[in-house]
Amino acid sequence: MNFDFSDDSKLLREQAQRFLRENCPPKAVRAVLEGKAPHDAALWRGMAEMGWLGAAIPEAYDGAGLGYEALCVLAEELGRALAPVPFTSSVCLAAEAILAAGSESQKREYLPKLARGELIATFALAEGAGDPREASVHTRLADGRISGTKWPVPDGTIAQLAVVAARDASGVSLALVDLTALGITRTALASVDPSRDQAKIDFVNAPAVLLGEAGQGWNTVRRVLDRAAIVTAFEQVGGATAALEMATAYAKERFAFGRPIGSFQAIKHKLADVYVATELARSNAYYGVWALSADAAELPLAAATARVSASDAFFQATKENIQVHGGVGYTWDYDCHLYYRRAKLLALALGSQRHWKNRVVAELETRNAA
Amino acid sequence: MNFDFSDDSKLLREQAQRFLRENCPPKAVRAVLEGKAPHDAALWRGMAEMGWLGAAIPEAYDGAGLGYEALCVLAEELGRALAPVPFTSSVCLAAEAILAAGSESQKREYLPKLARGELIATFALAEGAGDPREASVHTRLADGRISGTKWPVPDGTIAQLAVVAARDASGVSLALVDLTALGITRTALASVDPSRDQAKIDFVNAPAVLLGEAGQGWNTVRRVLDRAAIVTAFEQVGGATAALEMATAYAKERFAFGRPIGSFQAIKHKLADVYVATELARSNAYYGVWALSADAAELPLAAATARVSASDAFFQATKENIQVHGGVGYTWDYDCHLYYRRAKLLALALGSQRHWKNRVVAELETRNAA
Amino acid sequence: MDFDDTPEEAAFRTEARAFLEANATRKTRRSAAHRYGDTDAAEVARARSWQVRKADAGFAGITWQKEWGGRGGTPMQQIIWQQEEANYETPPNIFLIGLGMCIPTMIAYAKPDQLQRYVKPALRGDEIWCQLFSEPSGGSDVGGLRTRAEKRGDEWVINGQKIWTSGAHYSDYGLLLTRSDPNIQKHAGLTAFFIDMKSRGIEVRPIHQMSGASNFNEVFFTDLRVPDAQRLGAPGAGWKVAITTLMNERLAASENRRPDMQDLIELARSLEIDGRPAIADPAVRERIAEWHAQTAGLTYTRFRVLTALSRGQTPGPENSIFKLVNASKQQAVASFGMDLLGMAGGVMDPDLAPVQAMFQDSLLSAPGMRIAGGTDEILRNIIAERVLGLPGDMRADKDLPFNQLPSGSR
Amino acid sequence: MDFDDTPEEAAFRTEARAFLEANATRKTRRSAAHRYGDTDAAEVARARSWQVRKADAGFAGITWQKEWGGRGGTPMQQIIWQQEEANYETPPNIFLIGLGMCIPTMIAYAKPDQLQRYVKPALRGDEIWCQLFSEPSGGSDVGGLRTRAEKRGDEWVINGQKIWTSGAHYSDYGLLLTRSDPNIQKHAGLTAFFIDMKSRGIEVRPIHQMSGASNFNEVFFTDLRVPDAQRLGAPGAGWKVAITTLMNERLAASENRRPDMQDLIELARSLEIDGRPAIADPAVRERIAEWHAQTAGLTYTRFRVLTALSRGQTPGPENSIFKLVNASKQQAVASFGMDLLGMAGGVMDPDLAPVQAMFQDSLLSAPGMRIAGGTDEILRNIIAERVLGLPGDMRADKDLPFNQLPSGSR
Repeated sequence: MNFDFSDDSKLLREQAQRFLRENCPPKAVRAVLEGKAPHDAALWRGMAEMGWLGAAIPEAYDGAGLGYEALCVLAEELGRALAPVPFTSSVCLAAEAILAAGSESQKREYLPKLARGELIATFALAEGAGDPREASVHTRLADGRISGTKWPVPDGTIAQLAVVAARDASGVSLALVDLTALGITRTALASVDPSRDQAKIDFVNAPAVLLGEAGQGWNTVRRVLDRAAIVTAFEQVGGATAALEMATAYAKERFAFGRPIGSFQAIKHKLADVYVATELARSNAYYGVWALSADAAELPLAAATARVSASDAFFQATKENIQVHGGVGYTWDYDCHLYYRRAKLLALALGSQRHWKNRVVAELETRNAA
Repeated sequence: MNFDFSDDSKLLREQAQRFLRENCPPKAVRAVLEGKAPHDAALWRGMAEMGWLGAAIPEAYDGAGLGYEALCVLAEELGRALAPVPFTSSVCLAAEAILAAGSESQKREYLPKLARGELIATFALAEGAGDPREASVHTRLADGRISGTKWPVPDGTIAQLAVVAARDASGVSLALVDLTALGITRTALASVDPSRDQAKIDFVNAPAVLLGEAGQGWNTVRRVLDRAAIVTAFEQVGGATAALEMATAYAKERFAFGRPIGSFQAIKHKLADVYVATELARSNAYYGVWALSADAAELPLAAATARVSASDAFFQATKENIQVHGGVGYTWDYDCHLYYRRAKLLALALGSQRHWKNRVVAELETRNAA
Repeated sequence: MDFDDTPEEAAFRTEARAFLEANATRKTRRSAAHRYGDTDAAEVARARSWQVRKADAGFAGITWQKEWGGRGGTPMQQIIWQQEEANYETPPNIFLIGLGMCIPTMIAYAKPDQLQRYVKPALRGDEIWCQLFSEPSGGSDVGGLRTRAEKRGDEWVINGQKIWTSGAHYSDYGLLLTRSDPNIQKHAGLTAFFIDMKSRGIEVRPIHQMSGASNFNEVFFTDLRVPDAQRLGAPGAGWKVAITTLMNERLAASENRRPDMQDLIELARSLEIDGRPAIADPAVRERIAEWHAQTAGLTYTRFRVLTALSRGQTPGPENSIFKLVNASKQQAVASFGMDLLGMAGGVMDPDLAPVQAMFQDSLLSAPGMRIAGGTDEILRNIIAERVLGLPGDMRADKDLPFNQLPSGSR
Repeated sequence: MDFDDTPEEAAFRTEARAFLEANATRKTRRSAAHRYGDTDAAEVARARSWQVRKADAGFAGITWQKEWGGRGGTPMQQIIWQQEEANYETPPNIFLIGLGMCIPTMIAYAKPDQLQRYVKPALRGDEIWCQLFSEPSGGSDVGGLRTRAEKRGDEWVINGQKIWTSGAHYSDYGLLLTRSDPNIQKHAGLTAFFIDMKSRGIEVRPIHQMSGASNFNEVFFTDLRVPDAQRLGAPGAGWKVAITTLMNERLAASENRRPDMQDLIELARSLEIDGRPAIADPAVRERIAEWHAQTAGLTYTRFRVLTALSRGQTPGPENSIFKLVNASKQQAVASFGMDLLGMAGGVMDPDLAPVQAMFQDSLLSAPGMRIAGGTDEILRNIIAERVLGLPGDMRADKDLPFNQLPSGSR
């Protein structure tokens, strides 16, 4: 047994930390948050040059073929740095969907461009309020044309390509849609976390190409969401760790009543609880990346479990980080709110806690029945 | 507006406190807990002599006719003293059921005896695991005979009379059953709180008399449970207050690391949270007794709300009381566990938190629909 | 226990309702939710105009003595007025700090001619007051403030910085707490003043909150000159003055923060989970029931407090319960409401997000509620020490002169 | 990251399994749940007999050096053994304190001839050891102990009382911490010994716990005479010895307390809510998912720790996480399971209460779990100070002589 990252992964982490310290300081996040751009294009280019975008894409498609351990290490560091880039959409959702369901020619067409960052893609699933659910897909697909409204679409204003879940004669299918084509209207949406792009996309008879077998789309959606949940759990654990470090550092330096506030048990125990939540989430994420790397049968349970603890831990860490900072923590100028916003966004983006908790139990039931 | 107990009620409270300090010290509770008797008969007689058992029974039936404010004051003090007597069963459940549904002759027959404590009665509803639910009543009633098994029946080994929910041709009805008659087997049950009697009662063609209209029994059950929930909320608030006082006193007197443990924020904030929960519960109970006294349309919502907060507050207060006491709090000889046991028993006796939370929302829905 | 008015109370309620009906619009659920945002000049003007109408009709200082322009009424009348006014659309009450805290402190410490000059204009909303206590060095630790006051002849020269000052940008006067002697124990070296906020040497800068709004200010003093006549209490007795002010902190008005329970129930009714209304989901019902129990518990606790107040008792530390419970509940309800929206929960467009994006707004304002006016932690200390009587924490700052106290790098 | 054994590890696992298969019975879900009750003489005898068989087969001191009767094996072998042994019905491990804490302390401080005398019998279960640190005056504050040791010639005379001593009634030897000098700072005046538990002057009284069981004892010393040769470390250096003992506190074994998640799921499957299986109720599912996430998180955290241990790292303060999370979870699961039973939840008859009344039992034992071996509060302090590096609390007991420390009436 060896329940730790490999030495290669550890080297990659150090490299990622160095790169992001330089290329993704808080002011880069604020630039996107304050609307100066929908994402940090320079950072994205840098990440492409480092080979990160194709970390888990096989070398046959111009990826680095480093595997999922590497992808998760990167996600954790991007989470820690709050990187304002379409990493999840393009790399964890769209590329995974193409890998899972695409024809050989589709893979050859798109994966190299995604790996090189020449193309940004996204995954258009939601149609307004609700958790991922096959019956909630109403967008229509017929005769190579797609019509309907998807919102929110993560990174929907910056992506050029979307994998869209739609309903056709045989059920739910996936389609590849060029977002720059005619028949498409994109509207940027106000969001709790403006450092990540969200859009509403109206499709009116827009050209669409089937991805995978007709009527089998939902299986791919579930597979892609489970896998993205694990990678996102690392992003969340990275963010939670950063928020805990911020709070801990502040509690050591800030004095009240003539002593560091970190010497008061109210602060101490609050941060101990955040530490506990974060470590449990980290351990569940470790199990997730093992399941992902091994493509194990336990993957759905591992994914749901990792996501449930990571979403809770990240939110808890960020809201208590504000609380430990007191008044200044509530100001725009301190970075506390950047983490808090991101925590809530990530906890919703792939479906709510309720949805994933339900999935945990569904998987436990299957197991115990067997 | 006057949201406080009357001066009469306050006098009654003082009287009750004096009486219980003398007649219901912890060692009286322990005697029942340790199996020396199924209830404290001397205390019960004393309560009867004080006129407490008929506090809310009209004077026409030899009660004191003091009303529900008085009954709730007494319940709070009995809760504080952990009185090991069949007060809820006999006074809040059985007597209320007879008052609500009994014929004039039934009232004349039973209420005076209940008020004088000559007769102990109980309310037999549960048939094993489950919350109060009309469909779960399977005990059969036909031709003046009753058959089936009820458990747990509170105070079931000491009561001489039971109001039993049973199913007959017209639905669920209530029956009065003499528990000393032939065809009845009573078995004492082990319980998390042995200071309160619980029994399994098997009825095999035992004689039974209809109480109220046939098929209308469930309406009476609901009415009686709602009303008992409010009185019990006071019992719970009394217990929570006592547990908080115990913990607070100990935290002031016990030293660790050269200072009172109550000067540590971990203890302080824990007890502040218990205080908050207890005060919210107390306020909801106040609203409950207003609704009870006024027989207001808001009674079902007031009852469910009062019960939900009181059950939570009592359990929280007692488990943190043990924690504040540390090791000694976990010993048999300290009184902490008496409160903890009682808290859990009371939180289940009229149905679980889940059941009552559901009732809160059902009532809110009705209101908002109107 | 009853909820009925006495005949006198009923008469007052009728009078209040008649005034409100004639002068304001009744609220509906659809009324624009009050945003906890900037109070702009137009809103200040509306607030002043409403205040003067209230004052003319005798509803501005209900329990104040007539000599100060009040009605000389009872605490119960005050409560009835608040209950009734809450049903109408009114401008934000920007006079609360002045009338609830500053002026009562003036009445306790200022000279008769000063009271003649300042009390009535404050009551009528002609002059607005703010309170200048908190500093960057210690939000929770008010006694640790550093703003220096140095006596020069008949004047004091003030240098330093205050923070979290509500309404400083539209206030005319302010109650200021300073350190006049750093060489003695921290609470012993404080002196209080009232100041003209339009004086030279005062700069007010709004604080940009994480929610995007600016409800608070930083206030900088550079050689501000204050006549000794504006001193309140003896030099060095500022802590006692401050306590007077803070004790007058009013029972937090029943704010009706949105989203409230009704908003949550409506949201749960409008959404589906797995094809059924969310309100039918037991997990949703459980949470709603728990928050309803808290909300109702606070409502009836308020009734208990109001009953005590109506008998002439003064509000005590047990009132910390209101904000302590509400702030965390507000944050949890906001987060939960967003969860109900699933993947769309993060969207804040008022056209797309249900109930005017109130849940998302609240997620971003609630963290401030857990801090402003006493953090959760300070409130629990207050309950533990002043209500339950638990011993105080060990103090690092008890016996040392202020300028020898340890201080951190932040 | 992988879960596979190396060939050497696989070989050891096969050997361990073969031994277990030949000498013990494999557990099933229906195996009588381990009750946390009294350990009687028969159980002690079974435990000794199991221990000697383990020792003979080289499974008793897997990582111990061969000179002490150990196998000289790797930490990973130790882990594999624990994993495998957990699948079999074995008597309670009453040697854990002796072999995990007392004997390692002896190895660090006792003389060679003493080690020759005591180590092997302990390993073989011929002699059982207990640890005598805690006192009534301070459960959390071990350094505040009062048991006096006074030197008289070549002997020490011990008077005082210990509490919470597991296994004192069946132990042969004990590790004792005393106060030899009350006139100096509290941690400086302590001295450690090992003692013969059968000596005159020792009285052991079981503590009756609220659950009804008696796992712990009070131990009273009345003029107990201990040869100076049984002193461990220098006089006054007892705190350092105690730290050695406590640092050897083993990574809490994966206890598999019942009811576990599987019990809860089975309970929820067997019960109905409103006519549907409780397991289908979203509120029930939500809670199960949360506890599963905690349980799984602890399991995988243990894997991370084991990986570190297998590389030779020593367990650190971060291991406080296991008991901290488990104890409260156990209490919450017990309470929740009882809630699922509705009105019948309070009944403890094993014939009527599902899964052998395990949920009710657990409700009564869980409060002790939150206290014994470090309260929740002490564990949070440890995480905050020793893992996160937050500053220590202010100390009232830092610079004062022990006999001048404030002490309460309890």
